[in-house]
Amino acid sequence: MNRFTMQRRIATALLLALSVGGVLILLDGHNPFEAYKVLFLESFLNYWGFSNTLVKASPMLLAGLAVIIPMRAGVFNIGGEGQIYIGGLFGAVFALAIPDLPGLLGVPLIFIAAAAGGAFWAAIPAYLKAYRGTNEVIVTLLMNFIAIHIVSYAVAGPLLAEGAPYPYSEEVSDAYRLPILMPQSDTHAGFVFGLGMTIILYFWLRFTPSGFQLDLVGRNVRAAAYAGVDQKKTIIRAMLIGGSLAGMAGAIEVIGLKYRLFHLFSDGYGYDGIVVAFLAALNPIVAPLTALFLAGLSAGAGTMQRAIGVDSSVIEVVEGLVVVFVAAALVTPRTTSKSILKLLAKNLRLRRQTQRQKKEA
Amino acid sequence: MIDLVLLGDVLAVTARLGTPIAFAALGGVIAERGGLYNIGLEGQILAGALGAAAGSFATGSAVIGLGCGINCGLISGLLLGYMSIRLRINQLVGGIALNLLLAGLTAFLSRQIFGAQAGGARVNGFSQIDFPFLSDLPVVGPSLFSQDPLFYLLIGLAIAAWFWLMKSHKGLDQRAVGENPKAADLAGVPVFRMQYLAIAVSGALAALAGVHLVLSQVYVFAEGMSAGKGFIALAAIILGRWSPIGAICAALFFGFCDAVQFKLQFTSPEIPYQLFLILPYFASLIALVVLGAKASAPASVGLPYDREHR
Amino acid sequence: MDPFLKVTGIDKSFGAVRALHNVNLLASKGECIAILGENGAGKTTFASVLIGLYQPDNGEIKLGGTPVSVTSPAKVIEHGIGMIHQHFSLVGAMTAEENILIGLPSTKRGAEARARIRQLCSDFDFNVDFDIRVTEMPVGMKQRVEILKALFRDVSILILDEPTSVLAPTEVAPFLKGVRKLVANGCLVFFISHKLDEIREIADRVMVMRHGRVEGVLPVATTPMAQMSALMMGEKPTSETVGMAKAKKVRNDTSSAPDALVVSDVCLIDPSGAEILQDLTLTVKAGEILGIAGIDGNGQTELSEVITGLRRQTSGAIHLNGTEISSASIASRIADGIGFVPEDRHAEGLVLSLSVEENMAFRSISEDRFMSGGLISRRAIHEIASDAIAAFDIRPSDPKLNASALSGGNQQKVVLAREVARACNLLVVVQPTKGLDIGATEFVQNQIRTVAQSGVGVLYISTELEHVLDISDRVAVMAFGRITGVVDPENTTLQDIGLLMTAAPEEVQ
Amino acid sequence: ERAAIVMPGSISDNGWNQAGFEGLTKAGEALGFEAAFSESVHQPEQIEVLSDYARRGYDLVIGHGGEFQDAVERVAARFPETMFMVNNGLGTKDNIANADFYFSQIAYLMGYVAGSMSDTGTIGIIAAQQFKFTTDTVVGYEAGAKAANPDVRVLVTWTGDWDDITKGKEAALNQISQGADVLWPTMDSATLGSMQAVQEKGVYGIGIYRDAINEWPEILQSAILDVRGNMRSYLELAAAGKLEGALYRADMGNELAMRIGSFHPDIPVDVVDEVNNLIEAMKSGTLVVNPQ
Ligand SMILES: Nc1ncnc2c1ncn2[C@@H]1O[C@H](COP(=O)(O)OP(=O)(O)OP(=O)(O)O)[C@@H](O)[C@H]1O
Ligand SMILES: Nc1ncnc2c1ncn2[C@@H]1O[C@H](COP(=O)(O)OP(=O)(O)OP(=O)(O)O)[C@@H](O)[C@H]1O
Ligand SMILES: [Mg+2]
Ligand SMILES: [Mg+2]
Repeated sequence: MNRFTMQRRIATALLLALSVGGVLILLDGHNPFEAYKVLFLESFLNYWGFSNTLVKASPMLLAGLAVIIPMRAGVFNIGGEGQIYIGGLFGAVFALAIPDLPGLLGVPLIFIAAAAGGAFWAAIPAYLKAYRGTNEVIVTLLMNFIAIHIVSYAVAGPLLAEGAPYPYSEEVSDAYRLPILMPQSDTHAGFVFGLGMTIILYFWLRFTPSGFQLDLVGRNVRAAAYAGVDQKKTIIRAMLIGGSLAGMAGAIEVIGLKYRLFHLFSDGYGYDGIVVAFLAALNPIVAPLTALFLAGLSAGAGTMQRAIGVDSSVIEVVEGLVVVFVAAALVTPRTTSKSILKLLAKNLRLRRQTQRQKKEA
Repeated sequence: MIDLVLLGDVLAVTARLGTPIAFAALGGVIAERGGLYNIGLEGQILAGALGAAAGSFATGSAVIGLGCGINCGLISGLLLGYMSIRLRINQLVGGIALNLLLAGLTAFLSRQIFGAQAGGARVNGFSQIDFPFLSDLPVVGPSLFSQDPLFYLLIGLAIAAWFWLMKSHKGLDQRAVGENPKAADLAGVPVFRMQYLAIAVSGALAALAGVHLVLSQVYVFAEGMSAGKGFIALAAIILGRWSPIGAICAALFFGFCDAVQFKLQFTSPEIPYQLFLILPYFASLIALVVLGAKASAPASVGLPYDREHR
Repeated sequence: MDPFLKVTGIDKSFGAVRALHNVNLLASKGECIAILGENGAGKTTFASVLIGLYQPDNGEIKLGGTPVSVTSPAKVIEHGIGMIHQHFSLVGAMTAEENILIGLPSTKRGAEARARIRQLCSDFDFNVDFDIRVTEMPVGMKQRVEILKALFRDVSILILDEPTSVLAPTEVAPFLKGVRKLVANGCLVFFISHKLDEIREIADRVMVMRHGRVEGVLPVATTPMAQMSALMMGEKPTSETVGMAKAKKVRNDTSSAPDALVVSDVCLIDPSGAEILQDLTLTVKAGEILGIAGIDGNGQTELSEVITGLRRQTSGAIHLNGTEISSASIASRIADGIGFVPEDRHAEGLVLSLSVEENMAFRSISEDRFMSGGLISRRAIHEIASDAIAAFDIRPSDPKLNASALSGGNQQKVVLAREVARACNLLVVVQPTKGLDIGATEFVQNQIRTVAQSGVGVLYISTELEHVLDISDRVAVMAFGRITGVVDPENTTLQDIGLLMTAAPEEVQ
Repeated sequence: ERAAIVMPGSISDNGWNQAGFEGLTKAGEALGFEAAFSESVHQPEQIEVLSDYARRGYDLVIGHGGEFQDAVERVAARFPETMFMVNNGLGTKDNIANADFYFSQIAYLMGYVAGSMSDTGTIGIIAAQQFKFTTDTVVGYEAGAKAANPDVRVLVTWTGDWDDITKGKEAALNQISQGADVLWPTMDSATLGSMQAVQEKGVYGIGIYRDAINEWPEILQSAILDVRGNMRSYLELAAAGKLEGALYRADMGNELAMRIGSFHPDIPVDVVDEVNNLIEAMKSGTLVVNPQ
């Protein structure tokens, strides 16, 4: 599959998605062109839009990596969402409990605490999977719900800020807040951190024996065993890494964006991570791109409502369509369009033949 | 005696809360046994719910609502099938995107059909069927013999699905497709047709969950009314070890825990309520560990089949 | 008279690889056509087109004079075409019976069907366990199920893709007899094999393929073997290659060499309580090739796994060069220089979704030759793999290609190339020549001999008795998890070995 | 003048969000505002959405719910020219106004009605999540019920979900099976489910946000938290340029924003009179309900 056809295919797919969505926007009483102008301009091409995209892309990227690494070891981590929550909780508790360290010391420690939280939450399904053969999909999924309720309890109970109108914790101290990269916006350093992680993980998978062997386990367990790789340890290692990544995404939401621990502070980023991971074909180095795509789509879609007034339900449809069609464009080896073209050509030839025969007759 | 009444009550609630999850889980089992993930259950529940509400709203007939709901599920299933089978989109991405799409589409359509007062438009639904004498039995009476027709449909479908998968010839073919599509293909099983059939039926079953919500439980459509049941159903599939009966038991177990957690909230108001909300998830987890659900998924589930790839 | 099957102008490409190039063939009922060709010549691809698995880019297939559309196996099966696949197409989670019944019309799946399956089984003298799932079966039994599956469907065209590659010698003869009976009853049989003697025994005509083209379709009876080989290999005069190989065969005198491998009193009891290995004792000297002969499923596979660490013995000890490794991990045994060619290349020998070069390296990625500066050197992997590809004549020769795209024989060569290069103390090979063409088989045997001559002990496990006798310095015969005898291959008869192979457990001391 | 409202849930939830949406659009029409809204805005997007409206030049940006308090404070600091408002928030700044309800006060009245009308001596309240608005409501409800009947038992259920209708229904059925015969569901969409249970089981309900007896004849009385009216009152100020960074708290004295609905015909006259007396006492300050 060469690059040109791939680009063309993505473009075709986007066009298709947008025209189907356009009809709905039209039904909703708005001008689709105007709406789409906003969608693109305000996700990547304008300062504020791009900043919004980056803010969203950062947890999505880390959550994506948190799916990719375990998946490369054959473990399906649906638990990114729960790991984000527990990571955020651990990070916030640390930040609130020890509020007066210098930032250069405190922030890394908060990250470590959050990573430990996420890893702890991932260790349970990992252990069950490795040593008891329990299906990790269901364990991680169930643990997401549990984690959300735990944070809900924590911020409504022991961590509740003095006089808060809604369940949230006290603010973390100024020293712990991630630096803002784009002035006047909320673009914190989270995405850059994610990029760093991406590069480290990419090189780890590709250029170190332990990374390479992790990948082996995911591709063929028996062959990995034959190569002397301990499947159990690998599973645990992969999940711990995945959990840490998701946990750090939680910390970034707390000390980068909200400065407090909130009830429901992650908006399904753990699940977005699944889309990010698979759109990137489980290649870490591609994940920043797919995370940016998904985040941009979501940021741009939001502005369609604010700038034009498109109904949010229509926006969801457009988002779903774009994801479907882009996913299709990325994987389909033989496009439907190609076979349709073939059919058309055949028909044309046939018709010309029959016409010629008629003329001759 | 009081405890028996309480138990009977809990069981009745179990059946009500568990039925939609069970429908969706059954749908998931059918799809996964044919080698396809159906992560779109959540969206398909909504599609079924909207179809049922719209059908019943327009005609005043619950049966027509049922038909409309099932059809919406069939269509959404085929859509997912086209994405997974033909386009070979990653089935998880496709399913998640379908959920997004259907959440939006059902909200949009419901605002068009019912107007802004979406939640308000009540529709006709099914009323419960009381079996004479049987429904008066203590404990099991209200839960087994005093339910709405869809509950009995669920039981019937579960048995039918079990028979189809485990006893019928075509069911063997379908399981073969889920395990090793190439082997099935080479043995003459029409793999793609089988998969389209499985995913369409799966969508219809998930839609029945939505139909149950609307026509047997609350008689209105509300945006996002699936409220995560499709995801719980995914867990029930695994807990039920990919067996139709097992999945339904798992779903009902989940409903049971939910029913119990409501009861427990009253007896111990001093305990944080989140602890009770966690209970169904926690209990399922424990059940999974205790039962040692080692059974693994159909070997080829989630892998798009490409004939010429080897 | 129109021929029964007429194939014209079939082309098939996979990306840049032209697997079939203008293939034409006429065949009639009651005929057995062998297909001969090097690894990667396109034999399996041709069969896959006939069966409807691959869509040809061009060409036409006529059956009884009418063109048939071979767009899916289901449609082809309706025309009465069946196939036994080179790589099993079985559902692991199902039993033999279920596997045989998949896809059949309901009318053919009743109780009589079950009786017929068992009848067929005894007709062919096949030992098949109907109670276990396919995953639990030894390879040979899987092969028998695969065969039964095709035979059970009354077919008018039957394609056999290397059906005997893991059958025990005792099973081959009845199987060939059964196939001949089918031919006599009017069935058209395609017989893909690398074994010239089998071809000679069973085929009427042989279709020789090379690089995707048909080089000729010749009557078997009047064509000398050398001519077939010559066609198959192109210019290369094969008799010379074969002769060279034979000439090379020198016995190693290893009587004074140190012991490379000592297996003493090893028992293996599986979870169900069955004794798979019973007090098994053997010694391989450095530089010696010890052959293990035996009928498939008598514990050979498990023996190889115990030695290489994939399984842990219940009791007994294993020493490598005098050091006990009985409970060493697989990784440490790999580091100790034990090379291992496992029986099933798809299940464990290869990672099909990785490239050929990565497959050449994955078993010992942290070895110095693949690393530089503490990191994996992709360049080193590429170079080492390219060299091995050239040495083993692996085709297509692109090291970046996925292993799954290679033909079966070429995949086997990848595994061999890797393990032969790795083994510096002991090489354990199981069915090493499975699916290799004649040239490649000779080449591999030579490689193994070279390894042995460099002082490595070799344990050569195979069900192909002739190969075992041909290559080994000593031959141990296994039956029921024990060594029933150790013989000198020069001075022993096939009958003797046959007796040892079937020795009842109580007869063994 | 341009005003925008940012809501945490769907505008068709029959509850808090729908009330906010309608409040702004209706008032906007009447007062000549250009009104914009964003629905279903979740935690991580709050800052983005609020600042986007401010940047687009909206004069008044409303965060609809206490969960917006923090985000509004962040954004308001960045846009000193824009006026912000939090519905149900806490605390004010120069350009942050706060519109709040005296929840426990009206809840007290509801509790009083419920307590008086219960035959079984058991009443219930169903809420989604614990935080200031809901806990105030529960406490006021309990106090009112005790005032009517010191022996009353008040069941409290937390469903954890504002919109899950089935859960709302199950929670209500559950309370009914525990003997409750007057129920007050205070969620959004999920309220619908609870009211169906009330209807099916033939017990009484209490309404919230609007005069719910119009939709459900089983409603004894409704706590009309008229977000519309409340917003109308402060939007009028905004239109006149008089909106300040102050707390605009609606209590029973502000009928436009907070009042009770119609009495169910079953309610005896003495209870009606007593409720009216309580209201007067609240207005005059002789009855102070806690938490304030
Ligand atoms: N490789 C493929 N990937 C996805 N879908 C396919 C593929 N091949 C065929 N299909 C489609 O799947 C459907 C069922 O195909 P199947 O092979 O099971 O039956 P068929 O009899 O060959 O179909 P048809 O009648 O269209 O020739 C058909 O619509 C077919 O076009
Ligand atoms: N599905 C496929 N994808 C890519 N390449 C393929 C595919 N099938 C076959 N090929 C290529 O086509 C050529 C012919 O392969 P084929 O399997 O037909 O060989 P063969 O004659 O059966 O060899 P062997 O004796 O080793 O089994 C090989 O080069 C192989 O790599
Ligand atoms: Mg082949
Ligand atoms: Mg071969």
